[in-house]
Amino acid sequence: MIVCIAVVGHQNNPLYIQSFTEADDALKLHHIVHCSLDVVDERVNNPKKSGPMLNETFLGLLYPTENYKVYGYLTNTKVKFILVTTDLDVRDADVRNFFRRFHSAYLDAVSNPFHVPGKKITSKTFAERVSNIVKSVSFHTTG
Amino acid sequence: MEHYPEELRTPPVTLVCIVGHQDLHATISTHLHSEQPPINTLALPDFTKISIIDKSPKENDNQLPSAYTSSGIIKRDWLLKHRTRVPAVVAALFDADQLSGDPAQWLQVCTDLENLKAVIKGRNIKLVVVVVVRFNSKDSITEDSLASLRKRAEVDAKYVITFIPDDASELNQSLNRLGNIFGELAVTFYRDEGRRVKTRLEKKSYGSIEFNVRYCFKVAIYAEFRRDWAEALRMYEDGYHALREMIGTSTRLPPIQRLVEIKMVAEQFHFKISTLLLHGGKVVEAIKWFRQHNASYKKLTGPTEINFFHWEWLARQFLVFAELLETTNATISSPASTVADRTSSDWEFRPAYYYQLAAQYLKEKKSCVEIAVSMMPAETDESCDSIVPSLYVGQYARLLDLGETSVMQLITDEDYTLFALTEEGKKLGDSTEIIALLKKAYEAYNNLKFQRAASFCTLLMAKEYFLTSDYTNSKQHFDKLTSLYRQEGWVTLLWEVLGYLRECSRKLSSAQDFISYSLEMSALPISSISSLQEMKDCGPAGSPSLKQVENIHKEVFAIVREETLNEEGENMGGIEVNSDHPLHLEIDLVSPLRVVLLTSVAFHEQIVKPQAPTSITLSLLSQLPSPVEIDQLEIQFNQSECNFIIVNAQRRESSSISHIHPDRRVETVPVIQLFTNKWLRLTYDIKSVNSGKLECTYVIARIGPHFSISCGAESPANMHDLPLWKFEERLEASPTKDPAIAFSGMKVTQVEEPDPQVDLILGSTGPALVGENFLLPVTLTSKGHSVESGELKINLVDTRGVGLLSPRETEHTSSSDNLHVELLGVLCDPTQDNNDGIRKVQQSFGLVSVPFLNVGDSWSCNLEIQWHRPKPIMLYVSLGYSPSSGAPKVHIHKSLQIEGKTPVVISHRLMLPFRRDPLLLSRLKRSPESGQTVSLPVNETSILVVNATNCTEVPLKLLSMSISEDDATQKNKAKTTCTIQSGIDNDPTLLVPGEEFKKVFTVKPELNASKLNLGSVCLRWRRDHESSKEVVTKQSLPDVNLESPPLVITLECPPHGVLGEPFTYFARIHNQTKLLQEVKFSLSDSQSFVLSGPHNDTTFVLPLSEYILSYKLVPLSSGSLQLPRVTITSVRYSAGFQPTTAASTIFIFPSKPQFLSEPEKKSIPADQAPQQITA
Amino acid sequence: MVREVSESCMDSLLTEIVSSYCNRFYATKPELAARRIEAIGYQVGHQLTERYTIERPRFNDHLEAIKFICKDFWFELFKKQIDNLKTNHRGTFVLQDNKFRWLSRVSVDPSVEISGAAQEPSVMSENKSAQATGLHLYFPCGIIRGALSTLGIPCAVTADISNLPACSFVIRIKV
Amino acid sequence: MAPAVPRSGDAIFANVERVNAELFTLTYGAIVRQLLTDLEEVEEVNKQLDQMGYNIGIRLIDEFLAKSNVTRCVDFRETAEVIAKVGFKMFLGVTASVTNWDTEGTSCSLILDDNPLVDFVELPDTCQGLYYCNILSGVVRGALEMVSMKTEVTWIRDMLRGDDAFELQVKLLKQVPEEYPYKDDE
Repeated sequence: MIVCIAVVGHQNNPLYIQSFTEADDALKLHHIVHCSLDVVDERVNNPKKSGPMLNETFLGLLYPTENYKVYGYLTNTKVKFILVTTDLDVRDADVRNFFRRFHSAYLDAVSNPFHVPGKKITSKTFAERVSNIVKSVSFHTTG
Repeated sequence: MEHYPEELRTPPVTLVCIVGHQDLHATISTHLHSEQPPINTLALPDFTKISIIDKSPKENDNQLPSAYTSSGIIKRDWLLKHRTRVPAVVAALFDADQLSGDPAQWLQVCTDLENLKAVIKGRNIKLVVVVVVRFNSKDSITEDSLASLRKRAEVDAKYVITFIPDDASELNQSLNRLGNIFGELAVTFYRDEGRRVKTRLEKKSYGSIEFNVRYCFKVAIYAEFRRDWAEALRMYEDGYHALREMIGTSTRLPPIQRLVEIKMVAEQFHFKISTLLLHGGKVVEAIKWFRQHNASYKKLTGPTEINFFHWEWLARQFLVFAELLETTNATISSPASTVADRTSSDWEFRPAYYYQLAAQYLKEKKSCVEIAVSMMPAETDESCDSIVPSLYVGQYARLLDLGETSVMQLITDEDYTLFALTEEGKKLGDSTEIIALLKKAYEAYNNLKFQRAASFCTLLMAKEYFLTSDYTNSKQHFDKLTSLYRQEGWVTLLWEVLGYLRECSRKLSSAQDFISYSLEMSALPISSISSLQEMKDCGPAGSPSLKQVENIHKEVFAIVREETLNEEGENMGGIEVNSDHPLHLEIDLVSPLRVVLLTSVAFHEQIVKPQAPTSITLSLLSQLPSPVEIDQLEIQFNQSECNFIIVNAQRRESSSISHIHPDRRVETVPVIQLFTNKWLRLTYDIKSVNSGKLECTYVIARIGPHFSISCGAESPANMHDLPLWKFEERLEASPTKDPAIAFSGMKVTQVEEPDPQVDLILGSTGPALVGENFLLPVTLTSKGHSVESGELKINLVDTRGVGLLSPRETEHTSSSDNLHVELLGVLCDPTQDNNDGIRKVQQSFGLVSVPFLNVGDSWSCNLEIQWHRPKPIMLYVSLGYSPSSGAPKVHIHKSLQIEGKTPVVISHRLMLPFRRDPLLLSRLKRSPESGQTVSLPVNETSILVVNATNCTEVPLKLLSMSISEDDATQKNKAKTTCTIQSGIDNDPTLLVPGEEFKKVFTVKPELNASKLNLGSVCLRWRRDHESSKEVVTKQSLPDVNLESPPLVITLECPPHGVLGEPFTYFARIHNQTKLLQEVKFSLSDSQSFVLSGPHNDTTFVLPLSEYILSYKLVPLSSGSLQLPRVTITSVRYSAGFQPTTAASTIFIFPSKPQFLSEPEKKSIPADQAPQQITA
Repeated sequence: MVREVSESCMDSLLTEIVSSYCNRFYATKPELAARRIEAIGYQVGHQLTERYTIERPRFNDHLEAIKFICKDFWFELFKKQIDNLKTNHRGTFVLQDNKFRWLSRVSVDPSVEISGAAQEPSVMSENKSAQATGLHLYFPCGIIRGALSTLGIPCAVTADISNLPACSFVIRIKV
Repeated sequence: MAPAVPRSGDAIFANVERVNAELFTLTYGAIVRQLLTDLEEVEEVNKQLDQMGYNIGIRLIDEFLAKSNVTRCVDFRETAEVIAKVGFKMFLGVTASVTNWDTEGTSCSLILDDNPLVDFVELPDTCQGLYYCNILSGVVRGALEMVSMKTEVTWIRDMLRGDDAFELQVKLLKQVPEEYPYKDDE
């Protein structure tokens, strides 16, 4: 299941971060997300390392922790989405699909005139929409 | 890896044994060791020692019937044994002498061999016999003696070799021979051993699964001896899997110990496998393997009282693997592989990752230990002192001392647990180890430029330090983190760190830090994250929430206000602010506390007059969660006179008022209170004293008696570039209502200098005249200001801005005469001019100090300027002074354009003598109009008329006019070429504007030079009032040509005639040449006369003589009549000429007049009657 | 089916932004008005870019991004592409639109002056239309700047209308 | 001149130049936000939005009359209908419905279920009291004034404030047909 989803801005600043788990490891998840940015940077900064999926928005698995897997997505506008899930083997397709839906939710959120470019996303509608998406997806691979 | 015994860590090395002939052992063993692959040597000095490699000692205690000790997976010392005590080959060294000759010795050899064989038989160790012979006697060994030896040793021929130590090359050969044989035999030995065990495996002829595992291990080891890695790896893996099976099945030991044993063994297997994989460069496989190893054992924590063991074990797995990865430089794995399978990310190739997890599990272990210890029974019976590691890897037993032999007795899990725990107790704390691991991870991440992961490690380290209450270190580590989290706006992470820092500073009782951190924390934009659900373990500060923030806020202000807190009074430790410990915080543009107090200061005007009041708006903003009341604000400027203080009326009593400078300006406002994110805007008038920059530097807020925050003032204009929140969604109102000030307001303004209150008057009297010393009066009158240390600057500038030298003239050195206009000096009224301090005068610049002037006084001076050429110039005069001593200077500027005019125009005319006409050839040749460059006849007296016209608007007094020879001519003429006489010196005459003055001179060139310089006219004049000084104006006359005329005609006739009365009229033709001159002459008729005499004819005039034509004339009419004109033509020069008409006019009276000579003279106009004095 | 509104809505809105900012709020401070109008454009540019770049691989370099502005982005706004793109390969790009829609309406629209005059008497009345035109351009400039900086390319954008109705936007990328 | 029948809003909308609504929506949003930061007071923002709308209204009316063949709007009732059906449609591409007529027919409500202005918009807590769409009321007021109907336009319902629709109440204050400025426009 998805335990945390985050939107991270140009200067690696969190624009939105929400965890979907019992409280006590929320902070830990923040740390995980923060550390995963290192990998994103690495992937983007030396493309040769990331080979074929050079410009793809979907960055794939960033890093495994003991009990989580962390996936990344980098929009054309240099905004990063970070996904933390406890499902240990996941089909890329599912993750891509999730990110696609999440991205469009993000779009409408930043289209709100009261959202200031580059600042935190405080929209409640966005929050609701995200939690719906998160609820709806399940990464349980069918064998 | 140092956890593992040497023999396990390094690949096994073949062991051989040499016995006898001790002297050679060193040589041999070193040689063998350097072999490739190396061979270790077990050297026995003599055959008595061979029992060492004998099975017996341990074998028989195996024989000893003991149910429990028998079972185990791997013998602890098995590997060691095979590396140190069980050789693959034994070489027996005999001396050649022992073979040949003395039978006693031969006998000895045989017995030795027998014993040896007996020993090695059990282990089927291979045997080599070496015969040592001297080089010189190497042939002494006989075939048959060797053969007999071979028989004895029961080895085939090639294993009996000779060894020749005392010859370099021979020695080498022998050594190599030996080495090869050893190598060969060793391989066979290990192969056979391996095969032996393997067959058992294949035949499944092993009692229990333990043996299965053990055999796998052995086979693998033997394979390693032979460097057959593939085989080794295969066997290890089999063994590993078999072992994994046991977990469920085996029942041999009590569960805890069983698990422990299995893990220990598994660890060894795993280590071997990963090592082999990594050294084989199969990094990906190794990682996959590790992942699976970790997965299959991770869950097997065992019962709680002992599970710390599990975590320690797990941590070790990670640590060891990390070290292995690090040592194999293959860590930089091909990117392709990383991306190819998304399941393994780059991270798993990084040792850092494993170090970090190792640390994490070690932490886990630590906490488990703590729990276990807490549950441990207080009294520890010494029973566990006798517990020791048993023969088997991962097993422990109690050593029972039964007199001569001691027995390993199996122990219960309880005993074991107790034992393990006490062992733990003996070890030093894990924290240091954890920190060490984290440090490794941190460094590894840093090298990868993974700053965030690195910071995370730092965080963990800091926390560890904190737990071990090493606050200094802890604080130092936490401090490293803040900047990153601030910069990237990770509020939650920052919150946690600050929370710790706050506690650290509390523990270290550093008020400064404690307050700063607390303030920063409470100003954090919590609202943006408080939407999140409550978070646990966010460090000492607890979950970031509005309530929490407010508590911190409260606590801080309680401290600085020195109030006693009610319940949380005690938890603020040693932090106190009071008279002994006052506290002062600085906040600048980059300070994280900028959100706590932000002050923007804007002057309403960019430029202000001195003393004139201007408004300044002071805006304060705080992000603190609850309202903040400030006792007093002190506003500081670069001009400290302007500093002022704003006092909060509510807080008058606050002692901070007391130390206010008495003559400070103090404003009082009902209350100074800042509400979260709301600008407090105060506007005040402010007067500046001094001119120049006036800038607001600091705003100091005093809160409580001994706490103050000094805040660098900011300009609204610059605040767009430095938003308070880079990432927060916050409405940021502008500091001032007025958008203009908000947009361009500055904390600095320019104060102009006060208006001058002194008149500076340049009196100008008409145009200046070239040559004169023109005096220009400058007057300054002080009204309102007294003038101190005044200074007058004078500057002459060409009206067209160009310098006063015309470009052509500038090149040759600017001596005053090619300077057009010149400032000669400044004449000050001596009565006033007390101090003559500064007085610098240059050609176009002057600087004069002005004496002190009281209000109402005035002072004046004259500028003395001289023009050398007519030219308009600009005169700039500026006065700089200070109204009162020390006060800044005030400046007044005046300028005036002055025309420089030429006073007089001088012209001249040259005339020939009267009625005497020399034939000047040049004149004939030349075209009439250019008759100006005059040529004068030599030795003839001609006349020079000079006129001077006053072309100014003022009358001028003409003092004298004279002609002086230019010093130029003075030089080049040895003796005078001509004499110039002037008429009587006339007394000064006054010339009204436009009037012309004439003066006549006679010139008589004497020497026949081609040119003659007449010198220059020199006019002395002055303006027509006594005060003005006389001026000399010079103008040089043009040169004239000289020539001696060949012929000269002189007309002679009476000055006048009377009607009807005849008179004679001569025309003398002088021939001044040494030649005979033929001359034609003709006389034109005239109506007014009847005449007698030759009309026209040709005649010859003798050299240097004259020919005279004489006529008798009778006037027929009266008045001024033209005489009949004589025309002379010189044939030689084919030049004809006539006397001038003027010369040949005569006046005829109608009747004979009566008059005196006096009036007669008068009647003649000046120009026709030259006053003439002949030398 | 993408949602649409009448173009005159958009035009009236632009005209109104300009006139209210430079006639009502910041009548005496055109530079302030300009700043605000640019800011409005910036936000629009930012948001549009977020929308128009979804489902599109990331751009490798500045040129790709600029091309995106010239083609797809411009097309979304004006149903046409930029007509001419020049660059000095040192971070300066010139995008020319031969017939810039927003100007074609604005500069001829007399009501700018009228409403202006109506709001406040005779301040900066002369060449108002020129000034209005100038201020109108801060909006598209803002849009472009917003778009590019959202793509991670900080830059400064100015407009040049020396030869109307053509309008060229000069982009200077900050290094 | 024969009173031409008003053309249907759809027909006109199909023919006018149209632009991507996102651009329009976002631009309007940006304006509102900028006004909020510059004017600080929500009330002031409402006022300015209305003013802007008014200015737009008095301009748009020409285009409206020209394109819609509406020659004279003497009757308020009819006018309201035209605005709702034709006006909104030809400019915003949405139609409003007219309801809640009072007895003397001088006041009614224009109801918008769909409003391009508010796509993506979510009012922050700090901006309660803001009439986000206030520009619309201004437009209506301005336009009507040019056809010599002095009106008062107020918001009754606002979806951004949680209502189920946008309701704009138009109250006719006075009407001066004589001053009708558009005599005959050939």
